[in-house]
Amino acid sequence: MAVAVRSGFETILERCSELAEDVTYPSVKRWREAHPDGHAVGHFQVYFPEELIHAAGMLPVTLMGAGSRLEAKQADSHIGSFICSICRTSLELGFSGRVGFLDAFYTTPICDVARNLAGIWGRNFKGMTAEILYLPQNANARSAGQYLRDEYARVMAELERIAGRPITKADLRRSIGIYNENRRLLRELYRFKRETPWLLSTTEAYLLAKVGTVMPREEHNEILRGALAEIPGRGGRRQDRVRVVFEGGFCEQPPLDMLQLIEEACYIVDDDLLIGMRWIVDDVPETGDPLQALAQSYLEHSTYSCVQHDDRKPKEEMLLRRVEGSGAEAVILAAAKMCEPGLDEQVAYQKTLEEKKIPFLLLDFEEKMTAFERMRMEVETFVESILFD
Amino acid sequence: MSVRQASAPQLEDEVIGRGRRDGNRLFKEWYAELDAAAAAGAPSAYVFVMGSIAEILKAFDINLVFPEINSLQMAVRKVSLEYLNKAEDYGYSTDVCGYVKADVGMHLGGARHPNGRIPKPSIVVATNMCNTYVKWVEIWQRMYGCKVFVLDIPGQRGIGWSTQPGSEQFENDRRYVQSQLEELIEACAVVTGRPFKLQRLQENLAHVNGMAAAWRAVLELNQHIPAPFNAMADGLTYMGVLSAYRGTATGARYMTELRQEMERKVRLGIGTIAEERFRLHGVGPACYSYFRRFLELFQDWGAVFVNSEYLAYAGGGLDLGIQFDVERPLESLAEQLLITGRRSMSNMFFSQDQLADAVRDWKADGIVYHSVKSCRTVSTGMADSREYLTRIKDVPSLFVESDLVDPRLWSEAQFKNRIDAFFEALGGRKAAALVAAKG
Amino acid sequence: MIKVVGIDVGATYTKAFVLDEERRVIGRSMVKTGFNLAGAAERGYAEVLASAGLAPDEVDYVASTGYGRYMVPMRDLQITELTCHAKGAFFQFPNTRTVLDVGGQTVKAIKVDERGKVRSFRLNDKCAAGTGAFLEKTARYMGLDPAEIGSLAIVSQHPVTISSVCAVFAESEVINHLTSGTSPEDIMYGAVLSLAGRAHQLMKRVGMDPEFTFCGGMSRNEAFVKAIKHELQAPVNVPDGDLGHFNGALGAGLLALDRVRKLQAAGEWTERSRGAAQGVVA
Amino acid sequence: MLVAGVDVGSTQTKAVVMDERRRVLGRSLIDTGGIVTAAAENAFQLACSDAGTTRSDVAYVVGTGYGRYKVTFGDTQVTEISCHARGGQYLFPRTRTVLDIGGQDTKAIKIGPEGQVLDFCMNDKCAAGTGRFLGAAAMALDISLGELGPLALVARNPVKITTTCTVFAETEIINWLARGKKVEDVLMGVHQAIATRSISLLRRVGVEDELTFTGGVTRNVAMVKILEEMLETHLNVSEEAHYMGAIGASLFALEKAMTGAAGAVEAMTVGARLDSARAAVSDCEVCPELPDRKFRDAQERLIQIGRMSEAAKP
Repeated sequence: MAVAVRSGFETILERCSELAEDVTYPSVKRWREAHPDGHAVGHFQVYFPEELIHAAGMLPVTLMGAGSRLEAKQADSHIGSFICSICRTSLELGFSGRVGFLDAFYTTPICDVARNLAGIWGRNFKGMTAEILYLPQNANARSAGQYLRDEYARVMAELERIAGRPITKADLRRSIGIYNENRRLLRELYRFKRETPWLLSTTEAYLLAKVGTVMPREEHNEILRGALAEIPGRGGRRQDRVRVVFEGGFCEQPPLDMLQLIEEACYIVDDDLLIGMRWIVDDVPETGDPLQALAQSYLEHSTYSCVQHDDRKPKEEMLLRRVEGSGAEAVILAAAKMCEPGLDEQVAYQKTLEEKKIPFLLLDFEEKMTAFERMRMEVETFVESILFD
Repeated sequence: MSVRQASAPQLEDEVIGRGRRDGNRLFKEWYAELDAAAAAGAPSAYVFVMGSIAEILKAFDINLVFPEINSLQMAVRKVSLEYLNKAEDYGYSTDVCGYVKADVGMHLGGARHPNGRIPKPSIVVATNMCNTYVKWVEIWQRMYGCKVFVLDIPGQRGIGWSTQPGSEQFENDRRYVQSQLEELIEACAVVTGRPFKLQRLQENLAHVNGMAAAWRAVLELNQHIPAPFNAMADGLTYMGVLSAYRGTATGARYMTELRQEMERKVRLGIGTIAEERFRLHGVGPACYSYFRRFLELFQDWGAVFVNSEYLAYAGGGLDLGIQFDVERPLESLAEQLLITGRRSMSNMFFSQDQLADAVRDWKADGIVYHSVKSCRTVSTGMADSREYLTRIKDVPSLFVESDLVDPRLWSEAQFKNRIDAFFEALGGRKAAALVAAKG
Repeated sequence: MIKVVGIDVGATYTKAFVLDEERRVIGRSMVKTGFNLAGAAERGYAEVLASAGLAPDEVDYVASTGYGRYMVPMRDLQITELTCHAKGAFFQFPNTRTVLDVGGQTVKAIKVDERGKVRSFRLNDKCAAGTGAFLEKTARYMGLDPAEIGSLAIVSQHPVTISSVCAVFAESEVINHLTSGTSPEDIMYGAVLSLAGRAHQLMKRVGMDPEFTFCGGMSRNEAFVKAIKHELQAPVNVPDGDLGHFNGALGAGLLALDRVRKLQAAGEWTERSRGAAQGVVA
Repeated sequence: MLVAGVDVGSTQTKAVVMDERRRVLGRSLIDTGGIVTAAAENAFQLACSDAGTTRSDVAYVVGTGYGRYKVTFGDTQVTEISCHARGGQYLFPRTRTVLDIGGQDTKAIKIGPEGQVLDFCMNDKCAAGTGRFLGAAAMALDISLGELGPLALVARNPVKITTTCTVFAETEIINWLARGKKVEDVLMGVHQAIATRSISLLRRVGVEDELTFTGGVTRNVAMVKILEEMLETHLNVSEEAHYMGAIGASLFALEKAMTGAAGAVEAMTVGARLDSARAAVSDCEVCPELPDRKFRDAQERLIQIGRMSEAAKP
């Protein structure tokens, strides 16, 4: 049997899916081997200023649970039965020793569960710094910028301690530059999804982006550049599918099967998957006080999420903008089981979409789900209700 | 108003039972005031038991509405389910906090509460002590377009990280909180159209000082055997007054008199139950939809809750006996918000040690962990903290799960089974200890 | 004369209808599904053709639905049961605006517009307490045949309240009622009422409007129909005889006809195109 | 002297008759069915005749299990948790951890050298992952409970059962089979699902050797094997495992009958004696059920008690 000739894109994608979905973190292990004196610092969803970690020459790693690839055997006995899955499997990553390569783990106060996670982490995994980066909950406070800058300075000092070296302004600016490019490349990726969704599926875009959470951004930028160069030349023709925005306040990640079954019937032309990587929407100034610049960008030049309260960004209006901006005709609203912020927001979104007469579908999911018959039926019905006439 | 005019029939010993009597009356009066405010359309603020900032709001004579207490009241009045259903029909998931849903259900029904009408909010003030507060206020913002103020109180960053006033880190956070308080004052002035009177703030702070000192004493009096009050049952009345009358002369006087009552009970050796066999420390709230049953399941075994973490958190941190420096009001308020706030929202970093001390000081035989679906703030790390405490400190404990307002999550058979088994075990322990003591 | 088949491969039964272009039912079949879905589809298809006295090549279009819709080899198109139930219910009762379908494993509430098109829909949450299985469990537990549920519960005078969230825990509740001398019919109807209550909530969540049409396996349970009417405090359309049961197959058949008409209108309707279409999906 | 323990479970009722030398003389096992009180009666009756005695010769009866309060002829009740602990220690004296997989709940119990309960955990709000799960599987596959274990053991690549609802387990099983999975692989998946949940309960109390496995599921060879593999330890399994609760109950009955300084049992009956004092709870506004009068009387009574104890002081 003849071996199919595989395009450069497929090769890149294959590598990404191997690294991004493997809960043994091979890419991080490889990095540690290559950097015997190196340090890795983990952080929980949604946003973390990785530039700080990167500038200290350390490897930032995002912990976002383990989906159905890891059973929360030990974590379950440390956590009540009403807690979201991503919190369980993230803890299980710790209990099972899979993330022993971390020198520190940071959470942010995105919800009550994430806040408490730091305490549970610290109590169980001694010898690993477990801290909370207290991102401001009052983004509208006059002093929020100053406060956040101070908080970044505090975290930076702790990171310097772990790295055993100071972080200079030059280091920070360099890292900011690299992350700026990363954000530019991701915006490019999303442009393809928006303009030629038949050339780049969301599952593919998701994997291309996600792999960046387990490797240095320099490497990730290369991967993205390589992929972006290949996309225009890919085959595939435009099909008669519904253009949807896939919105889910994704802290907990939807299973790949879920993305795929949606894509069998729809084009996902925009979404808030891995929104933390794209939280800052334009370049962070590479001049002036870098900490100030990062703090300002977080507050002033950022997208929206159900885990941030900001009077300047009413979320339902932001969603409508996302729908218009991507030329979507419908919305799929997802929320993770037990996710308070996500489920609360879902209602507000729902009401606005009803008002605006934009068709939408509600989906509840759990990262660890493995049976999709029911969800497939819901999505197909939704599409049929739009197409059948 | 005077606390002396008693409503309920007098006891032969009129000091004893006064706390309950006056507490009930004050509570009714408070809801009556809210009903009047609703009728008059007077300025009202929605606030939360953890960090109500009553000191400032009351300086503007704004009526305080405590949505948490409203929801709790729906539960004890056994009507929460209909409100929950309303909210769920509206679109809220079964997994969303029941306090939020009961409240939403009430507002969808025209803000009519079984205890009376609830005024619409002119301003809502939330802290980040519970992140769900922040989602909750967004709901009213959409419903009423009211002014929303999220007072951000940075919590403890890590284990053994607690900073004290004077340290650079603490002062950074304090400045941040203080400048927000200044913005809050401006917001209140705009909303009410009234000027800010520093003196009023100082008076309120002074009242809180009195209240806190007395309340702390009351809690410590419960270290006596038999305990003069049940932290889960009576405690709830006291907590209601702590919140609703925080920063008022009435509240301060109530607490002082409550202290006298408890001192008298201790002197006379009066407990809350004929025979106090077991002393328990409660973690997490009760199941208010079946409140009486919940308490009875323990009382049937001669068990008394001598202390409860909930009193600390939902009591606005007054159990620490905080004392404001009225000479530097805002600075001092910011300080105390950080100190009390962190004790609540950052407890996952130290709860196990705090609990171990409380069990020792209040001579508790065991801990009852009640994990509630609604409140992930209290429940997330409970199992872990319990696991640690049983393993390291060998404190007997019971772990039960249900909810504080959602009756659908309560199963009496399940509860009774676990509770009975727990006491059978505790009984065994005590008996063994007795035998050992006899030698 | 165009003839189409609508085949509904459900968890327990596989139901099929043959319709002619006048939307007349000219053949029907019902076989047990079992584990081999494709096999069930084959059998159902063969039987329905036989009952209509048709040879395979006389069928112009086949639409499949139900959870085995992808396992129907001879299908031209697969459609979800929600769309089909909406279509079927609307066809039987043209003023239908809200469809309730209660089956063994799922409960579906569907809101349709004035053209029978699905506007919004909701399925029960992942707990059996809200499905027909809940009733069967309760019946089995009291040593009753699930088939008796309706006739038994209908005579209940003082139904009890069953509040348990879990179908299995409901059993301990049932024990308590039995031992405290409650009659089986009152317990059974209590269970029926609790299920009807959950179904009603689901309907509210799609923003229900009258008329209401009730189909699916449970629509043949007189007690449940009574309970739903009581819950809604409104009249409820219920298909006659086993039509409620065949509603999915009917809807699939009707949608198949629409499809054929569309293709004809577009001038794309030829035996070849059909064969090709089949080739595409099969 | 003879005593008895009657364990009324959600599916089966077991009774045991024991003599003062802690020897089991008779036992019985019947389906609980609809009328629980009757089931208790019959089981007790059968155990008596099995022991060749009559119920009048039985000095003391302890009821346990979900229907323990339906053992109307019983002298007192003890929860199955305490009973399984006692029973486990009776059959395997070095037991420190007991795992009981029952019809509608699973229990992990940590016990002391005398079989006293130190800590315990049970499954939460729904019956997911309990023995009932196996029943559902057997029903879905239409094979007997006894065949489940042996069949599962031949599995090569078990599937992953994720549903949390016992009733939906049936659907998921059918789905897997429809997708062409082997019966044994699906069954193994079911077993593993139950084992995993049980172990997370065990971890809550901390697994300490020796570990004794009780309840009807102990007869399932596959379950025992899987648990031992996952826990990497040996499981004590007894022929009597099914009667563990009833045996424990009869041991309590024995203690009670020979009322020595059995403080444990003393404390256990506290509940009954305190019911009268219940009204004495000083109640609060949030609890509208207690009228002021009743409250006042209660307070007065408490004041009397207080006075007495004060007077008693030297």
